[in-house]
Amino acid sequence: MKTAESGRQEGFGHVVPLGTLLAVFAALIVLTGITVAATWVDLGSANLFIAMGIAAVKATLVALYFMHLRYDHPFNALIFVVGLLFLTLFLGLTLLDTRQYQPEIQAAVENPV
Amino acid sequence: MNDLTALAPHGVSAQSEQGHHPHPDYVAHHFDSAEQQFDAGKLGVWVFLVTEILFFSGLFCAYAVYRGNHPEVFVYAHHFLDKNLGALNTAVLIFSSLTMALAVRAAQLEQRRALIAFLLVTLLCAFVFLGVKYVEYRQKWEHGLLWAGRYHATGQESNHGPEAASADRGAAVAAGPRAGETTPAVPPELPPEATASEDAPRLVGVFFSIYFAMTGLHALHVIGGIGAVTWILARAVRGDFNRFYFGPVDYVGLYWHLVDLVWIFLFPLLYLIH
Amino acid sequence: MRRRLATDRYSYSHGQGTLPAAMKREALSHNDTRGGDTRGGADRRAASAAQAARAVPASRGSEACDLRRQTGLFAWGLPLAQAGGSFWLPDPASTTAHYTDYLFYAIFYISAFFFALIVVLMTVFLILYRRRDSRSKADKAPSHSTVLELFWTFVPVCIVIYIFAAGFIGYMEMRTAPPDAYEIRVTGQKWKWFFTYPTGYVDENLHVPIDRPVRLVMTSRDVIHSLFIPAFRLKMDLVPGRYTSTWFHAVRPGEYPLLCAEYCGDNHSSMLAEVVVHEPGRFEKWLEEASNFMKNLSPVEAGRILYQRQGCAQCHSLDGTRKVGPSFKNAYGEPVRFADGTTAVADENYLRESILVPDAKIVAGYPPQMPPYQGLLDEDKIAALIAFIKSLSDAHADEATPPADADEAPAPDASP
Amino acid sequence: MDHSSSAPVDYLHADRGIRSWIFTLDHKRIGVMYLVGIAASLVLGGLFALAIRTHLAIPALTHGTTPAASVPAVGEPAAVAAPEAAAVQADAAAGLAAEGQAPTAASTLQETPPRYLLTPRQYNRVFTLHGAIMIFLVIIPGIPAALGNFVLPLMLGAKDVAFPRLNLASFHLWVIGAVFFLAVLFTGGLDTGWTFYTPYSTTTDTRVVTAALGAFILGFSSIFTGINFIATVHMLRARGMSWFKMPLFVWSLYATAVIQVLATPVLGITLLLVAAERIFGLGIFDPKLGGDPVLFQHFFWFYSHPAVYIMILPGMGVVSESISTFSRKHIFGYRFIAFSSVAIALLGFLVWGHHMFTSGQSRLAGMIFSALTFSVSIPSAIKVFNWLATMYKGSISLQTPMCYALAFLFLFGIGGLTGLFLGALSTDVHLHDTYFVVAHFHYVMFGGTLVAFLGGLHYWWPKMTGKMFDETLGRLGALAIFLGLNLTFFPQFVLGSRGMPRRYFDYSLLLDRHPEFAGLNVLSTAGAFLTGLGFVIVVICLAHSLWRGRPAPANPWGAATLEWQTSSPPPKENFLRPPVLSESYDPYYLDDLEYDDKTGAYAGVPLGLA
Repeated sequence: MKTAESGRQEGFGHVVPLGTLLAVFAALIVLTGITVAATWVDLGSANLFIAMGIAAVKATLVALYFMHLRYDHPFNALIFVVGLLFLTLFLGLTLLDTRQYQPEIQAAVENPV
Repeated sequence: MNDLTALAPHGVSAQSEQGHHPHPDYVAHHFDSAEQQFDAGKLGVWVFLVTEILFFSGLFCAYAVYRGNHPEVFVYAHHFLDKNLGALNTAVLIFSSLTMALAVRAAQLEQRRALIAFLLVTLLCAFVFLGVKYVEYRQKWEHGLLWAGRYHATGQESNHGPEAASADRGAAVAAGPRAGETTPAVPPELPPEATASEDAPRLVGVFFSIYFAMTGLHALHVIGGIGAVTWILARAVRGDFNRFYFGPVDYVGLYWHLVDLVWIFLFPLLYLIH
Repeated sequence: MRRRLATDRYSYSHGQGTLPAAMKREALSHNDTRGGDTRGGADRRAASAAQAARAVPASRGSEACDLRRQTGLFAWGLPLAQAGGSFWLPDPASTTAHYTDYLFYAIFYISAFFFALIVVLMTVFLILYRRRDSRSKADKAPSHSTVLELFWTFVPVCIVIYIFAAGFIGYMEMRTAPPDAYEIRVTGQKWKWFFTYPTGYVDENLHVPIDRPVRLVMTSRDVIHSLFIPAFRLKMDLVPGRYTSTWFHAVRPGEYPLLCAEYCGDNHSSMLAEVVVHEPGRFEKWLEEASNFMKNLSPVEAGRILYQRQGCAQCHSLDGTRKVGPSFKNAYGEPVRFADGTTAVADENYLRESILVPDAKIVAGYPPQMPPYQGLLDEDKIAALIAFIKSLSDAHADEATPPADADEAPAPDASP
Repeated sequence: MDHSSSAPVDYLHADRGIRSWIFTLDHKRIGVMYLVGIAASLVLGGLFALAIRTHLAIPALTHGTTPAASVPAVGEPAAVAAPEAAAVQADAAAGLAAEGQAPTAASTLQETPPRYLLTPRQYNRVFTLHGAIMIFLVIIPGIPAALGNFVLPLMLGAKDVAFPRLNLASFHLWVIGAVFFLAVLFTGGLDTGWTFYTPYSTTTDTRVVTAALGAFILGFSSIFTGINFIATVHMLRARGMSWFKMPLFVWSLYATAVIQVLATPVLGITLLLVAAERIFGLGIFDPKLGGDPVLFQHFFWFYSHPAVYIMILPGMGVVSESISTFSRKHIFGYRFIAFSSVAIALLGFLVWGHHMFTSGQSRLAGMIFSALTFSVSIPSAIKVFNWLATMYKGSISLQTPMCYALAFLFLFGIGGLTGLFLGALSTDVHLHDTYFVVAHFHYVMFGGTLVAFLGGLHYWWPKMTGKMFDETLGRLGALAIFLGLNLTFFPQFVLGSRGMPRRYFDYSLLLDRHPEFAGLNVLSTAGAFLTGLGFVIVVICLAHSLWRGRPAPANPWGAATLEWQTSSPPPKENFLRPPVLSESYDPYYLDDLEYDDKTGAYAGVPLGLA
């Protein structure tokens, strides 16, 4: 490793402490366990929201600690959030429309041409 | 993936360190300082990650549309997916995310051997992940649980193909290792109710289309990740990184975490349907 | 292939108003008798076709067209000279057309005003402040004024809200069919329209009553098409695997073009049909007559109509020329070589099988493009078609008549 | 800027040899290479356009006249056929309606020679490739990649874009994409329209997979440019250049980059799914396998509407620069124009459904999309009014770039306003998929973006090549293109509103009822040739300047933006010393620049530039 010429001047970019990384890892594994366990309990449509909730928590943990969003320039976090926003926009309006015209597809399935 | 920083040697660094050589060779000529170069690269990678998110958004949208409008298909079809392999894969990927994060940390602290070790473990995890995926795909291939055009599940003789035409086409075209359709090899670990319902819903082929599209594209990204990590490993061995220049390790790390992030959502959506 | 009802249909300027009264009556009367009494229909059509065929090429059937034809090398009739409708829009002929026309001209005048404003201001500034010696520099003028900005944000917002509202109200009217609408099913396939009437009768033109709203329930057999009737300001796609619906209520008898507006392949531009709006009370009579053409006509003539209406004409010629499919001329009774090398004599069973499941045997050198008619044609329709094909082969022309006459189909067929 | 004798070598002569171009990392050379590639694609696309227009004039010219060589009715029937059969035959032969007239053998599947220029299959391939080449190869990369790559770092006072190698990769991907399109051209063409609508695109026998992969690769080229510009604008602005001291062209490129990054990936996945549909029978869009074709339209238009803003925003940026510079006046409402660019970029993502009002989209979605569509028209209106306010009390000189800017105002005015007809629900039902739409988007894309591209090209030509072009030739070209454009596309508005659908190979069957279609189509064809002539004049003017143009001064137009504060053409490192801006610097404050008759250039250093 070619260390920088000058002395031990601290490099930039935040070094995530080892403890935090391991803690986050443990949390992720536990959450995976929970989400798998949740499928044995039948709560109807709530299951989807629970699964998505847990996945969202895991995703935020990865993003904040593994991907340094917590320590970096906030603009990077903004980029990430904007990406998710446009994802939901695309899904939302498309879902709205496809759900509206679904009966017309069902009619064609029942008595095809 | 794409090495975002240029390493042309010369150029004037405004906030130059006192060293005799003001502009170290790892800072590109058009950047003023290593930190500016690092921040620019980080910004570029985050923008690239957004394009990846929106690239997968198409498949998430197809998933949402077909699950929203045909929930029974997803409930029926997900029985064919093996939850345990899925969970194992999730754990493998999360672990590889940890080792990647540790690798980035090692690069920042100029611990070269640790960096190389963590990168190797990450690669290993990636190959394990692909191995598990191969097992799953092979299992589906054997039972004909393929995408809509090729769907012809064995073990259920009912006309589960959306239309006779596609089923014939599926049968006629289903080359691949299996002999005829005679062996009703219903996957052993299927819960009883999965085989009980004889008439699979009309769109079950579309579920597998979405399943293969999502997991296939994700697997391609894992392979891409393997390529990138190997490139970083090679440069680490060559000793390119130091505490002022560890950008590439961080960027490949970010890309790898995103691939893990996508799987964190894929796993419950495909495997844990209730 | 340009689909025309029959050779003798008159086509005249789409607006009824333009024709001298005498000519209109004559065109209309002919229009109805043509469809109305099918017994004589075939003969009448044959006669008028002959007359038209011999007619001098330049002169079309209707005098109105001739007048315009003679006016120039080609029809330069710019819309201004075009009677009926306005400069921008063709003659409206449905109850909901006024929504489109009203909003079109509202937006037109708004746009014209703002466009004129922009162009006038631009030219005035250009002339007033052109660079010249006495004016080599710009005058001192503010480079920012929030009031002005708010003004030319607020005004456009109000205008577009009005435009949206008007557009939305009209749209909901156009897309909500009245409950008592007369339902006709429309099926589109590559380059042909099929209109299925409640009696199960299938025609390739849209005949509608004038005294009732008509609801079209539409789907496509292959790719996306789009039913476009400019005179009714109506357009709706036909999507395969799904039903889409739209409605209209015609206000004036006459014939209006029906076009395909969504690109659908080679003959997208000739996928035409006619909307024939009948006089009050005439529609039911027409439908009743047309529905049982099978009963009224001899099998060979019924077969000929089926040949035209079911799309055979698209790909099979009658005079031996090769098209998408083999020609019907001298097809019956002759040996046929298939793509897989085997050969067989084209007998009745082969013809029936080729109609129902065309892909079973493909004639060598022809693309397997024929859509299956399984479930679309019932037994006596197939018999009629086979009789017609037999009549086209010189060697076996005589055999065509006896067997088909035996089983006179009593009830009007119910299947589409 | 001292023009000392030992002025550094400019970027064109800094290195020699083809390798120094193909593997250059210099944003200026990459911009020039893009310009050459885009100009070639524009010529190819333009030739297809002329083929289409020539083809569409023939039905008008030959309908109703006795055709010259009257081909005997094909297969004059022998004994059996009654006139009925002859009529049916004429009908079966497709083409001309009138019996007795020689039936055009222009029917699809027959091999007899077409009476028109093209057979239906050829026509469908020509209009598809015209669309695909013009959109994916010319107008999407157009201003951002050719002019943007060259000018953005200069305007920011930077040495290069943030990721030079990514920039070169973007150009190489553009070349590979172009090769894919050429492969499509030479191996059977594409006949799905540039929109790839399924199930037609999944059932046709033309080269859909090759074209889809070509567009996929061009998508990545566009994404890389987007990433580069965002990072450059954020990280490499000159010292002292705050966000509101950036030129408006940089604002428009930034907004464009945001769209490129957020929208193009969705096109990528859509095209991959179409290719998978054809290769594997994936079934997501194929109704026979349970898929939904309208879902494809949602996927496609989620990219393709923002794509039209990728096209127009940089054009608006060029116009903002030109109008301020040639009116010798500070731009009016700088912040409003800047924010309207970003507003258009974001609102552009909410409106894609207005392409699908009649495609089976539900009424609720139609209502929502129509309402949101009108929100996008407001920022465009703001920009136009601000440009007019800039010209107020200016000192306007009609030099070539200003001619193009004013032509843009006129043509984009018509293009934008006719968008109102298509945004309102009840009028769109009548006008959708007719020539009204064709005229609308040509006015906006051709009259807007391409005219602005030519304006920008002339505006920065001295900076790129170090040569001044001849003013009269330049203005003549602008005038010819302006007149040609109006003559070509205004008649199409009338064609469309009177009911002529788009993508029609032959309208002779409609001529009985709509004789005016003939005259309008011939006018449009005449216009197309006039526009073609205009382009020839532009090429002559610019080529002439390369050889016999007088050397260009650093600041020929007297603008205060940074690219004019370095030599023409600029050195490899762009600036001898990186510019430092003080608080008083304003990119549009032009009063410190005096025109010097002797040198024919503007001398003086803009206020606040050290």
